[in-house]
Amino acid sequence: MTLTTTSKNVKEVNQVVVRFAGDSGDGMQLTGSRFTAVTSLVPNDTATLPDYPAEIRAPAGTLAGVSSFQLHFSDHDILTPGDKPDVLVAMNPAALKAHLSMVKSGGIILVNSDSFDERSLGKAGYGSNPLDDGTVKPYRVYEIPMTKLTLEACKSVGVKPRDAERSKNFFALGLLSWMYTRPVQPTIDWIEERFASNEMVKEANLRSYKAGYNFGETAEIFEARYEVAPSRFESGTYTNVPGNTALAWGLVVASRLAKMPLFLGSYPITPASDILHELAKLKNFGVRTFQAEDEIAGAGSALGAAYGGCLGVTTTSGPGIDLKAETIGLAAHLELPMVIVDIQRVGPSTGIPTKTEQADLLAVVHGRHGESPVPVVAAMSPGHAFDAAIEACRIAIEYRTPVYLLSDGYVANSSEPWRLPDLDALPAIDPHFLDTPNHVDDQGNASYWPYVRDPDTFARQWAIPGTPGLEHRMGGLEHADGSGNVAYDTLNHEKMTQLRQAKLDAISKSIPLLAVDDPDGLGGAEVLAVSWGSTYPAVLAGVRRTRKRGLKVAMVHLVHLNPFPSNLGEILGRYRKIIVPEINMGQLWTLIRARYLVDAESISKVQGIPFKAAEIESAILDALDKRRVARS
Amino acid sequence: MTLTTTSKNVKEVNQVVVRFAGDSGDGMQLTGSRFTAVTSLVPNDTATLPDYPAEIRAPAGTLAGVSSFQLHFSDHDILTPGDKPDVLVAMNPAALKAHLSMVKSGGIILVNSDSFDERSLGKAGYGSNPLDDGTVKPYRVYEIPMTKLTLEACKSVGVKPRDAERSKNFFALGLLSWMYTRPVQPTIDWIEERFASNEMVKEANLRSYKAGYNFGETAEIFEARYEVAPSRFESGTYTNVPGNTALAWGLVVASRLAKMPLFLGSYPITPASDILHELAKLKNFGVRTFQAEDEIAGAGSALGAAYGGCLGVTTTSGPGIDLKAETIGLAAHLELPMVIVDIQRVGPSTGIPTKTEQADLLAVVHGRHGESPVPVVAAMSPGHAFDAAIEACRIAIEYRTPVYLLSDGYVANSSEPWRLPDLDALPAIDPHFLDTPNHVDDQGNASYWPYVRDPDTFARQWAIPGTPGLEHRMGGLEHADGSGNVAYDTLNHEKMTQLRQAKLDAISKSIPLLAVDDPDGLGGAEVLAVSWGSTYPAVLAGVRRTRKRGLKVAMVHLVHLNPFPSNLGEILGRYRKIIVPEINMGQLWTLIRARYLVDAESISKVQGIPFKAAEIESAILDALDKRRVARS
Amino acid sequence: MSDGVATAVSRPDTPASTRKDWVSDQEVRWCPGCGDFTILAAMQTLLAEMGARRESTVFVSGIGCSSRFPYYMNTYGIHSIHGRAPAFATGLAVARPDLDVWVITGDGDALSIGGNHLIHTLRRNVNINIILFNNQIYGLTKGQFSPTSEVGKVTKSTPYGSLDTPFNPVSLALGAEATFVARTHDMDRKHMMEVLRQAYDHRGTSFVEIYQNCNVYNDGAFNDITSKDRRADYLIPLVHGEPIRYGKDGEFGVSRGEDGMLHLVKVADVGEDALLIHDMSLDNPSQAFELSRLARGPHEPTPIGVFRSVDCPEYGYEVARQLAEVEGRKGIGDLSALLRSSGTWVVE
Amino acid sequence: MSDGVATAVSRPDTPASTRKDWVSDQEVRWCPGCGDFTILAAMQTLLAEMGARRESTVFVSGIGCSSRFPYYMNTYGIHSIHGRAPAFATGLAVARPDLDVWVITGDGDALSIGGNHLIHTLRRNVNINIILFNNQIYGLTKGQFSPTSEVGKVTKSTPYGSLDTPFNPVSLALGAEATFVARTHDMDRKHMMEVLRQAYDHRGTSFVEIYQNCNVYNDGAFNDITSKDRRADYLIPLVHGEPIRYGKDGEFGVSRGEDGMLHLVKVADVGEDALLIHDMSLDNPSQAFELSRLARGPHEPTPIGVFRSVDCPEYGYEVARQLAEVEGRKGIGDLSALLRSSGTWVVE
Ligand SMILES: Cc1ncc(C[n+]2csc(CCOP(=O)(O)OP(=O)(O)O)c2C)c(N)n1
Ligand SMILES: Cc1ncc(C[n+]2csc(CCOP(=O)(O)OP(=O)(O)O)c2C)c(N)n1
Ligand code: SF4
Ligand code: SF4
Ligand SMILES: [Mg+2]
Ligand SMILES: [Mg+2]
Repeated sequence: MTLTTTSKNVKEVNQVVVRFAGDSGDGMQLTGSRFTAVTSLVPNDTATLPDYPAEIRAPAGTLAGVSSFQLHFSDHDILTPGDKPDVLVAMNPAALKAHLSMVKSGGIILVNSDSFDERSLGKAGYGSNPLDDGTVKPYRVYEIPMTKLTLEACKSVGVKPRDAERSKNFFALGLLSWMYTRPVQPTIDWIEERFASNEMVKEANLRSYKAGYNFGETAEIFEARYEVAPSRFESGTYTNVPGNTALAWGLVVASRLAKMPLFLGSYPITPASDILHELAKLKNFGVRTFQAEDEIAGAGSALGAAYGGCLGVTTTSGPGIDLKAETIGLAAHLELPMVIVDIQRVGPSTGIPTKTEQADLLAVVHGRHGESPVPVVAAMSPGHAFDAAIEACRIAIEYRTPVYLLSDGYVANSSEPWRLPDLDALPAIDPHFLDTPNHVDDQGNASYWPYVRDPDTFARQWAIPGTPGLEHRMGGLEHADGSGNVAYDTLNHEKMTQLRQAKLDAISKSIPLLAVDDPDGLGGAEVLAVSWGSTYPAVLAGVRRTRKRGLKVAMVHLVHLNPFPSNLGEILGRYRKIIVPEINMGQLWTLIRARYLVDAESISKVQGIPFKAAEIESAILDALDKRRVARS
Repeated sequence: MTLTTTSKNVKEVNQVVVRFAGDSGDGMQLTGSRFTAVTSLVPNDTATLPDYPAEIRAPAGTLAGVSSFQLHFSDHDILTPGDKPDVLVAMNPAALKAHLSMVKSGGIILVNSDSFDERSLGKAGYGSNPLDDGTVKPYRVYEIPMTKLTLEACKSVGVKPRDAERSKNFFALGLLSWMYTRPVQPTIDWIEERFASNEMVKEANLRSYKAGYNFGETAEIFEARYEVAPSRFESGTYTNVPGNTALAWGLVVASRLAKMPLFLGSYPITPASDILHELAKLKNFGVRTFQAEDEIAGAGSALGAAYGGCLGVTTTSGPGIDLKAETIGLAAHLELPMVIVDIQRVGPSTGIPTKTEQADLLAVVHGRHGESPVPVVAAMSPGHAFDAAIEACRIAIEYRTPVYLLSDGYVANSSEPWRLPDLDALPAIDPHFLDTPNHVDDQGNASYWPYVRDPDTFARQWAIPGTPGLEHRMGGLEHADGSGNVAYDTLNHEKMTQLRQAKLDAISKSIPLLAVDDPDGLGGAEVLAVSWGSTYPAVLAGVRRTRKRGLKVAMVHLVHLNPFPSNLGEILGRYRKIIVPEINMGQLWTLIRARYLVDAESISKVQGIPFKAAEIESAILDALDKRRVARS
Repeated sequence: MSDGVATAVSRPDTPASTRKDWVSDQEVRWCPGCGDFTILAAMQTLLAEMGARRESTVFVSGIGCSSRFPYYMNTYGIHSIHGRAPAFATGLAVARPDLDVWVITGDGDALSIGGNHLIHTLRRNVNINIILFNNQIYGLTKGQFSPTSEVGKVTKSTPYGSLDTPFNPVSLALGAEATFVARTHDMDRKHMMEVLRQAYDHRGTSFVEIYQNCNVYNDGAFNDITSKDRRADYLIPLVHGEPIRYGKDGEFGVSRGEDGMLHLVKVADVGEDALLIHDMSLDNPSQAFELSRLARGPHEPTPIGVFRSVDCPEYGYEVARQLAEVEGRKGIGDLSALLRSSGTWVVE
Repeated sequence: MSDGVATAVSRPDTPASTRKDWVSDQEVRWCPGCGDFTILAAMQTLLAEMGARRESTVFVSGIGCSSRFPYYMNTYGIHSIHGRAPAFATGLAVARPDLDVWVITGDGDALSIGGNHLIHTLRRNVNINIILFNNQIYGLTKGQFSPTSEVGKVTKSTPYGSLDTPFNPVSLALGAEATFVARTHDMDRKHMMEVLRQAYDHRGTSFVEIYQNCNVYNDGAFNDITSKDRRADYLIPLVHGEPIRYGKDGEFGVSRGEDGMLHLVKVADVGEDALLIHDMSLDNPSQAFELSRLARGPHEPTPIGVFRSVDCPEYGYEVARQLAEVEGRKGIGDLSALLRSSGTWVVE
């Protein structure tokens, strides 16, 4: 079987949003990410939104079992996975039911008509067949017997029908590849490599893929194919990785930049586990991964390794953040570097582990007993997770402090084209290990004092075990600055408390000044939108939309949540109207109000999913209206 | 030996501040609390400040080993243990060295001159004898050979000299009792009862006490005795208890008020352990105390008992607060009542366990992952710990929520005259356990839905195990309101998040409106001082001092830190200048700024000791000056 | 105010129940073929058979596939947080001795994050039945090695093989002073029910390890022991009072050798009389411990059954007894006297 | 950028040290008479004797009186947080196999809050020496009962007596797969030093329980075993390769009886040949476990010495081996290739 392409009508479009949906067992995540991969090769710009069901597989065919993957691709710079799909691929009735209402009216729906039997309809909770009863009227529906066609295609391969059926996602992939004129060879190569060890499965997948492709070509039911012209990208080498992978790579790179071996102490938890999985593969990068007995030991072992001079990292999600608090307090008190990665998910308590949220910000800023300031950095997109990881490590090492690195389920699992950085251009991180005494006592003996500080950065001079003559003791009891000896006197404690805070203030100075995106010059716009973490793409997209309407809208994005960049206060002071959209009940908003006393408005969404550009757009419009009303 | 009292010159004074100081082994805490007890009987008003050294006994005679107890007593209503002692009793050179600088100039110093030998002077770090070298010149010093006199007094008792020496604190107590004309018989009775089981020790203590008393009477070195007239107290029965005891009693009373047996799950930690010790004695009040393997199990077991219908309580200090966070998040999510008592101490990390601080406020308000609002109540004085405990239990039970009850090392260990409440007048707390179904399903079957709510309070209807027909499942996964079934849909999560917050808003309405103490009527004063927890007495004392100077100063005290009383915003809005003194870096200050956008000023002290009235006074003066400067 | 001490909820006679009465209205969501299903069925059948009461039965779990169990039982149930079920259950059981409290947990939940609560619950002997679904893997988080996974295990978090020596849950429990320790597996409903019945009857903490197949992430881990064809040669049944023997024709057995240690033997070699008679009621846990060491993992002949069952003071009962004793001695606490206990003075 | 993997710090020849070299400048702050003093002295003397290096020795502790130990050692030291020293030490030992890592802990620190880290460290066999100062009480918090206190203990938190069955630390460690388990006491410096020396020499986790007298809150808890006059009748010395016997004239011993179990016997009754020869190197921990059950507490004749010492893969070494192996196979990781490993495309 070969792939022939006729001269069928090809329409040029600027952007498309496709959503693949099916049962958890249908391989939709795989289909989606393959489609993304070849789309990146065009190259189109892409943004994705994988959506998993709860952790345990729900009964096949039910709504709870539906898994989906949304891809937005275009010929221009895009930001979000798209608000509403142009195309929905529904592998069964439950998938249709779960996602139909999201599809743009007039949008395309491709269904696997073989799966619309009575039993499956019942499982999905359909009383009658939606394909017949008018439910899908507002859409352009293509009913395709994907199961049958897949079985057909695999007939001569020799696989059992049950196994052959498993290939039907490749049929769907083939069909979509045809519809959107995606490159074909890379997928064929990929199938051949991936399934090399199982000839029959490989063959079945290949044939199904081609069958899908050819079906588009030959079946006289599609009016047109679509083409999305290559997007203009900055020149460079690109890859497409999920945020968790980029974050893991950032840690490895930071380890090299600092010449400190990476030690990861971690306990598995969704959606952070993939960082552990990723790093566990990288033993030839000198990476030690330690799957601890719990989150406390994950953090404790990382701190122990850090004490030994490693780059100590621990990864987790919300419940683990609670458990690590006491250890992080110790790290802050000892003034040892380490990085705590929090891939935020829906809380409180176990919440919804597979959905995204930004509601751990206040917990990482304030969630330790005593006065225990700890820096916080947040990743804003899958690719940025790489940079954020390096920045967190830089602060940790240079200032000898634990640093929280926040990401979330959305950044972790979605992907975007990411231009590879020039590794050689990345600045080194120097731990400045001390190997000679820094103190002379009354008797003239040289020794090491662990809390002798740089007068500007307040970073202490750091010696690690194994260094002769620099033996010293440290601990969680309050200690004297300089010597580090246990000290219970009252004024010393106040001094130490202020010093620990002063270090954060010094870090603030090391952060580049915030740049406001305001086409009308600083303070020119009528409203300022403040984003942090994964709200970035939606906020920017929403801001762009309102600008297209001719409105004056500015935007600023925060990577550093504690301390804030030193000019944040000044920036906020320039705008009368400020909105802070967050996937929480207003946590950054709370911090900003407390710090700068600005009457910002919180735009809150707590639904386990990211903002849509349209939601931000309308929030901005509302904000401007309100202002007008208030003035009149 | 009898006690005779001559007509020696007796001077009337209004108030006295006495500080007993000695080695940890010298029994200063006992001496101080006995002196307090008899002083309460006068009755004078009293306020105390015990100050322990670090947990492990330091080498005898060193500065680190000094233990002290300060008592302020007066003929009028007083608030703080006093800023500077009028009298210092120093049992050894280290005690003198540690406390001399605090004594009022011209104040009285009583030293045990026997302990000023070369060795002891050396241990205290004195190069020369301060009694001879002019160090104590500014004071009225009485050198008394207490050791010798004590040994003398005990000679015929038959105790070994080493043991007899141990009684010298009773000598000091006797002497002070004479000086301040304290009642004698109660102490004699107390000694007889307390040491009933050891005849020789009893006798030694009795004789030493009397010897001290008689020494004052007969030695011709004291110009005068002092008398402090009885203070006017509201009529009633009074006792003198440390805050931890009052808090424990409050929990027991709440348990009776709610007819829910008390279950305490706790892990020992300074300075919270005494609550466990106190409650462990009260088995005949149906109190179950469970010393758990750690703080997590302490909280977990309390939550399990609460689920079973008990009043579940867990007690701890800072490090334990970190560890309990995940469990409290579960409690908030399940909507089960429990009380988490935090006796705050100096942090971060292990910090200074025996010193006081208020720096866990932000941790209890914000220190859990996800959006997880939990009410917070704080005790303002030893006696108030009783009321605060009942209030925390009331909110927990009536609203089905965990509640943090904050106290601190100062409230926990100090004591004050406390008028016993009329127990019969305390309002009952009704858990309203459900025992009949509250839901009928489609098939007409009656069942119990755990998340059916009161429309006003948002409290859910609560059924406990053992109730036939009301079996149900709950858990930490997000669930549907009403049925409580696991629910992953996006809008439900948002609704539940809002409901959990709405419950706090409802609690806010149940809190009595805040009353401002403003002699010039609400908004009349030039400055408002906001206190919370143990800053209350110092802030009030400081405010009174400034009022005496003719300044217009208002004060408001917060018992509820989350949610705030509903009229707090309005009150704050009435004052241009607001100060918030805290034993932290400004935690309530942060919450108030964020919530009400008021430009309050933080008065921060982080020295492990409470504010002095004078510090508040000068902070208020500063604040007013600043305003004047700003205006001119 | 009255005394306020809770009294046990009265138990009206309820009609005998059937398995269906114990099935909740929630759809069971495990992967098709998961061993958890058969354990669920065994539990539901057993509770009906034993005449347990739904209203006084509570299932408490942590987090994991296995920990979803309470949702499927038509009883009181709590799906708590990872590893903490024993702590929650201890508070509940001590506060409410009238309840039957079960803890359902996994090898990660019980032995990794929850290890400390487990061993402390065991030593205290609180009246709880702890059922550990051991599938030697983290199921819910999609397949990392667990504290019972064999050395060298290749998983997502150990692509080059794990290095951690696993726990033997039976040895660990015995080292932690457990009074009831048993092992069963998900392919023999009758045996499971018998072991669970004994666990239920035991006063104090019962600890039951169930070899449970996770057919998605660790399929066949216990095949040697559970599969019909190999079972006879790998499963050593422990029957109280009976000689320990196994093999298709009982041709193998366990015997104490000259060296004083237990060995797997051919019955023909040593004679029937030399076989060890299993005694689960020995006060000294050493022999039970030794039995737990016969197999280093489920690929060697492995004892299945009740290793130890001894009668010791039950914690909740002791707590209640102490309360009653003090109350008997001092009388029901008088609040007014309590508040006056440090001495008082009266101001008129 | 270069590879960046840490290399062991080179160890220059240092001159032989004396005890004084191991004494830090901090004043020792335990109560006069506390057993901790003699342990400190034993440790300082031993390290000097063994030619250990100060710069590559690290003491890690949790919180407790005993946990102040690192402050007094003139080495690297960390006084961490309650119960977590084994976790901290694991990270350190795995990251830095060139160091000698000691954990100093108490019965509360190690067995109460830290129980889970302890048992996991033991099963992994990380190269750490864990020295547990067992005084059967919480010293630092001024006297609550601990997980090793005997039932019925009257303390501040149990005025009517404790109800919790204590752990036997040796049994627990053996149940947790420990490879080196020993017990010694604070009144015999020579024995302490000998046991600590063996712990130091052992590759993997060494677990040493030291009976330590807290003369303030639990004075005399081990008097039967430690006091000169009773020691002979209560202390059963375990000496590898020797028959186990005790008593002033060696008149008592340990022997395996007809019932297959170990018993305390009169040598005269059973004959010398019937005495059990102690073998700490048995692969099977069962006999060591059985020895740990001879005494139910320190008021019965109690074995003191090394119960078990076997050679097993050491965790940190295995981690390093796996790293080297993968690096050998794949070459030192190439960052640029890593970033390209998911496929790339180039935009000109
Ligand atoms: C505090 C915390 N840490 C980690 C997790 C993630 N988590 C959930 S279940 C689980 C382990 C599941 O393994 P197991 O207990 O063996 O249960 P199984 O799924 O195999 O039945 C983990 C690591 C969590 N929910 N909470
Ligand atoms: C998280 C935490 N919980 C509780 C404490 C209080 N605490 C300090 S040491 C200790 C127990 C000490 O007992 P042990 O470990 O036996 O040491 P010892 O003092 O007897 O040597 C406790 C409960 C703490 N510091 N941190
Ligand atoms: S992942 Fe494994 S243990 Fe979990 S439900 Fe599926 S088969 Fe069962
Ligand atoms: S309290 Fe006990 S263990 Fe602690 S230092 Fe004093 S004697 Fe030693
Ligand atoms: Mg498992
Ligand atoms: Mg101890």
